[in-house]
Amino acid sequence: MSHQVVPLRVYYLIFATLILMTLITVEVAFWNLGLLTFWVALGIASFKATLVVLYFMHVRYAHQVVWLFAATGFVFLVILLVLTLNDPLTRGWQFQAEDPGMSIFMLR
Amino acid sequence: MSNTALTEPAENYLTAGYGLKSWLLTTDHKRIAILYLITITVFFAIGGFFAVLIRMELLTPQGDLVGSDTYNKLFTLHGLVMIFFFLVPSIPAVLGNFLIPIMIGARDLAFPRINLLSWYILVIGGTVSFAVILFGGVDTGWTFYTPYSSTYSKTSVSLVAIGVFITGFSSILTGLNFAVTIHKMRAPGMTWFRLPLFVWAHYATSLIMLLGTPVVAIAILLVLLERVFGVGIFDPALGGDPVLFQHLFWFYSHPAVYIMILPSMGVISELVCCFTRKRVFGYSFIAFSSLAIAVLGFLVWGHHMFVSSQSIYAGMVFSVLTMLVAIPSAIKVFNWTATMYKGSISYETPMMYTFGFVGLFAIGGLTGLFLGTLGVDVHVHDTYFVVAHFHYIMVGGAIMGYLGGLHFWWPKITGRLYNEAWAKLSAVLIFIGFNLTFFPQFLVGYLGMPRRYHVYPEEFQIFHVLSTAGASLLAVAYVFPTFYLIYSFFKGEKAGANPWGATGLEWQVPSPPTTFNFETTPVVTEEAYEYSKREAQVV
Amino acid sequence: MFSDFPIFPEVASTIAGRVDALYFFIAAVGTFFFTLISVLVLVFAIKYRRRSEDERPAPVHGSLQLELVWTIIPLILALVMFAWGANLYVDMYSPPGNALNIYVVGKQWMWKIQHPEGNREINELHVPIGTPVKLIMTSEDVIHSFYVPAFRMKMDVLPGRYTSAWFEATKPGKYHLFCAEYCGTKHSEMIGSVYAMEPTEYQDWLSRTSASSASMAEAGEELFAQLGCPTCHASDSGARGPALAGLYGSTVNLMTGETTTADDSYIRNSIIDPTSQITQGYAPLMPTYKGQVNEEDLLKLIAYIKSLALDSSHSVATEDSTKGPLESNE
Amino acid sequence: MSEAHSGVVAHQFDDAQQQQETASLGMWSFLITEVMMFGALFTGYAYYKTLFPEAYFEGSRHLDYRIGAINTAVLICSSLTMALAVHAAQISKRKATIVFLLLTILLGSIFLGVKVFEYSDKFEHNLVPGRNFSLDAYDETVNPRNVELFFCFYFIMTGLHAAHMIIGITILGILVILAWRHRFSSEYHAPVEMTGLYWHFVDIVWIYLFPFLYLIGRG
Repeated sequence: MSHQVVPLRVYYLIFATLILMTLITVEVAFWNLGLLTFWVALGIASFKATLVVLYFMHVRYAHQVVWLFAATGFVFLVILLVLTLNDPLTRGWQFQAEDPGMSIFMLR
Repeated sequence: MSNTALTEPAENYLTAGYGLKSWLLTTDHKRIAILYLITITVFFAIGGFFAVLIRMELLTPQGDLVGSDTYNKLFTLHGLVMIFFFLVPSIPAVLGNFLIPIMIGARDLAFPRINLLSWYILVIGGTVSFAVILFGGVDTGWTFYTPYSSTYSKTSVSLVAIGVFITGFSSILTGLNFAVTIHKMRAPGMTWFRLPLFVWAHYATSLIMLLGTPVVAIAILLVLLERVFGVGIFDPALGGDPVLFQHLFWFYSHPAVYIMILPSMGVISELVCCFTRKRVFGYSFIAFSSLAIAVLGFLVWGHHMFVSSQSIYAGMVFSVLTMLVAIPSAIKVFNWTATMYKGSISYETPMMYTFGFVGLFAIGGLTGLFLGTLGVDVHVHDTYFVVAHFHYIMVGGAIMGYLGGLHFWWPKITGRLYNEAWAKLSAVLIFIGFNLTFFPQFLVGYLGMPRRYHVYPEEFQIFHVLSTAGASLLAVAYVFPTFYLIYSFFKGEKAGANPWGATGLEWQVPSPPTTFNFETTPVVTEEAYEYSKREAQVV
Repeated sequence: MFSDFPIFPEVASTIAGRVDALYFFIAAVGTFFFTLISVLVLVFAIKYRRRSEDERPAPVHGSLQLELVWTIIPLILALVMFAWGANLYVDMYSPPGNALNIYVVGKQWMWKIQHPEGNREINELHVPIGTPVKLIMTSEDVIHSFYVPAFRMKMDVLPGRYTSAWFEATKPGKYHLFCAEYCGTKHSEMIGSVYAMEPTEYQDWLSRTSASSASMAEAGEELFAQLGCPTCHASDSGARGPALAGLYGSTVNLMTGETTTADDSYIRNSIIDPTSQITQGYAPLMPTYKGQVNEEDLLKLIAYIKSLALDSSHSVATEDSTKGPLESNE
Repeated sequence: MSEAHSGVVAHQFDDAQQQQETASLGMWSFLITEVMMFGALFTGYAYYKTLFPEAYFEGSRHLDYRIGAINTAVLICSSLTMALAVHAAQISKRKATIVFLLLTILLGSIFLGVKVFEYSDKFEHNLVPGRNFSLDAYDETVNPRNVELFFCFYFIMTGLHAAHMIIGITILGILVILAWRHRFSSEYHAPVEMTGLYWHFVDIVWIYLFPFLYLIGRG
């Protein structure tokens, strides 16, 4: 835990950014970006979350162990998401069967 | 620490209070460990009773002892009790709870009240789950596969789901407590690389408990919601996909296997060093392989789903990752073996369990390769081959480690010595009984006998007869320790602080330890397992 | 009582021998390592047993070379197993184009099987040897798993979705068929037999048992008429629904702008849940037939629509369900 | 955590600093489990979004994004007041601590009030999964069953989030009482800090929930 007192203006600055990003994310949602829409929304949300973690939750000023713990949660969440979605995203993939020797390398 | 012989203190943690209240409201990690010991022994007996009924039923192919509904409830309850209420808490909650603070030179765990709370949660979760027996049992298998569990089963799935959900929090809080304790409560000089490997193993275990348990809690909660409110989450008739449940379930339940085996590996690392009187071979490799197992263990769950209609590509990813997780386990086994090289090996009971563990775990681990290999797993998936494999890991591995550890630290816990002859006899009987029970199951599994079968084709009978014979021996052998250990608690010879001549802070405090473990905070100045520097010091 | 029991399963499909070969390879590697460890432990335990209480062996701190050796060698062996197994796995789930399609419906607690010629069986499956057989499977209730140990073949059978697997039997005989995924009370009685027979015998069997039935496609055509489908799906242009001739196996442009292949699952989905995949240029008018048709009816309709593919230039020759198994093999 | 409430150093710790660092690490461990708990739901959400994207877009269009945006703003404000409460506690400003804690409670309650309004609106329009789920007007290309799936995740995720809010508000109430009784100072304010971490975490969950639930399929 930090004994360092974060200056108030940092809090206000972060707050203003968060509100601004909320407005932007609403605005961007109405642009037709195709597949990008989702990634932009995810990017903005992650940016906001990072600000909250670093400044409101004081991780920016905290001991390394806290960094480690915060990162661990994030990394395992990504593992859960990526390896689970790995299945439905690739269900349509077909593998060539005629040439057994090469079969695992070829996509049809 | 000085090596002065310890005089017996006026009061130890066992004599610090006698009333029921002094036990039920205790925050002493050692007393809580005893509470856990009693609780999980009861759970083990119940789960074992179900196993005996299962084995008796399978003696004949016809299914004549119990009906198919009863049989299905028996294997479900056997799995549920053994996994959630015995194996997951076993070594961490009993031995870990008792030893981690002492091993790292702390007066208690970081959060003693949370520690007591997790015991109560386990008891409440257990009570709720066992209440289903009164309400007609549950027949989904411990895996709760949807849509059978969420829509079709007519048994008390909801109640047991609540029980398991509650129990999950016991595990989470234990993991939280251990992880924080190991980070923050180490005595001066107790650096990470001076920690006993038992502590490293528990650190890795608590990581899995923290990260995996919430996911299975949510998976089970979703089943409960689907069942109670009829909303479609997993049932295709309601718009969902049952395969999602399998993903969420195995995300926890595969790493849960490592919750069971990692602490056992930690115990074996201690025992090998003590009974060879040598520093462990490749300390940092064993320590990091624990962490590697914990992390890689989260990447392989899909190998339970090779025939589930998961995409072929996903199957390949999970298969190659499964191959990777085999490596750290192999590293550990080789390092233990190398530790024995040029050692001074004695054959006391804990070492007998160590030999047993290495043999059985090797078989269990190597047969895992068949299951991680895509082409072969298609054939052996959901057969007795799988049953045999995970019993080799979870009974042959985890319980051998648990019993070995219990025998090793029993003099520390109770201050008394048990009868060595009886203990050796039961160790040998457990080893023989275990192999007789489960080795035939590999054969009948490759023949194609599916698991969870109440009646089966006649040509498989001989394997089941062998298995049941082994199980009878195993059941008797498991009862022995209950008697001689309890006897020793009252009548056993006084043990002294360090009956094995072992290193480690826990052997430098009196047996049984005092309530706050150390009179003054110890300062650690040497590596773990410095047996060569130590005088022959059996106290 | 135990005079006659097997210790190794029968090898009765083209894939079975390949699975066994990999099995023996892993078993050999496993046995080697198990023996190595056991012998070392036993030798050390005896050779270095404690001879006096004062013994203090010299510490050995470890050896990086040794650690690398026993990390890298097992890793290489494990990766060999992976590659070998993955190769096998792909072949196990990629049916050859000329496979004979047989339809399987699992329900608590029986297997209902239908041949393209219309012959139906319960808990029995008759197949010719020397012909690849593709099973197209679905479940009416919970998850089941179609398992024939002698063929080393297993696939889960899911409700609401088609899964498929294939095998080519090589040896005539009667083999076990098991449900391998726990499915409730009588899970262990959801068993049956697979009869692999010479192709001529299989033809005999087909004609012997086809007393009642029209072929699946014919039954599907009848059902198609009964349900009133031709009202919209007539072949003339200007019909309200898309024409179905040549549909199977073709690429469909959806209203959403996506494209999809008209396979079994697509057709099933279009009947049960018509609005989910509307073809471009058509209005979402079709009502759902959920509840009016069961899984078996669905399979008949699919067989009929498949048979229509033959008439069209779009047709994919490999998916040919109306030919007999012998013809398709030639 | 709970061990630190008494304001004295508990027997297992050497000093106040060790106690504080331990409490902080305990809270972070707890937050990791929370991440995984919500993570499992996000995984389920993403899994079905992969399989049925159009149905998800349809479902999302049945939610009022303006309400979601207002609630997001309310929650961000409450995070600010929470941060200010921690700040005030760090520099021993008792009155400011109490005021900011009360403001946080107020903003949290506004959030929940809006949520109650939103839920009852869904009940009225038969958008609650279960027996009576029906869509009155929708894009005909999607399966209503899959839209129902979207609403399942909508209710479970926002419901679990709201449950966390209620727990948070309760704890904040206790903190107000403790602060009233002069229990916190610049030396000892761990409970305020720990609650702050929890509150900000709940805020982060909503930061993700908002675009995922309210803003997809609008472009």
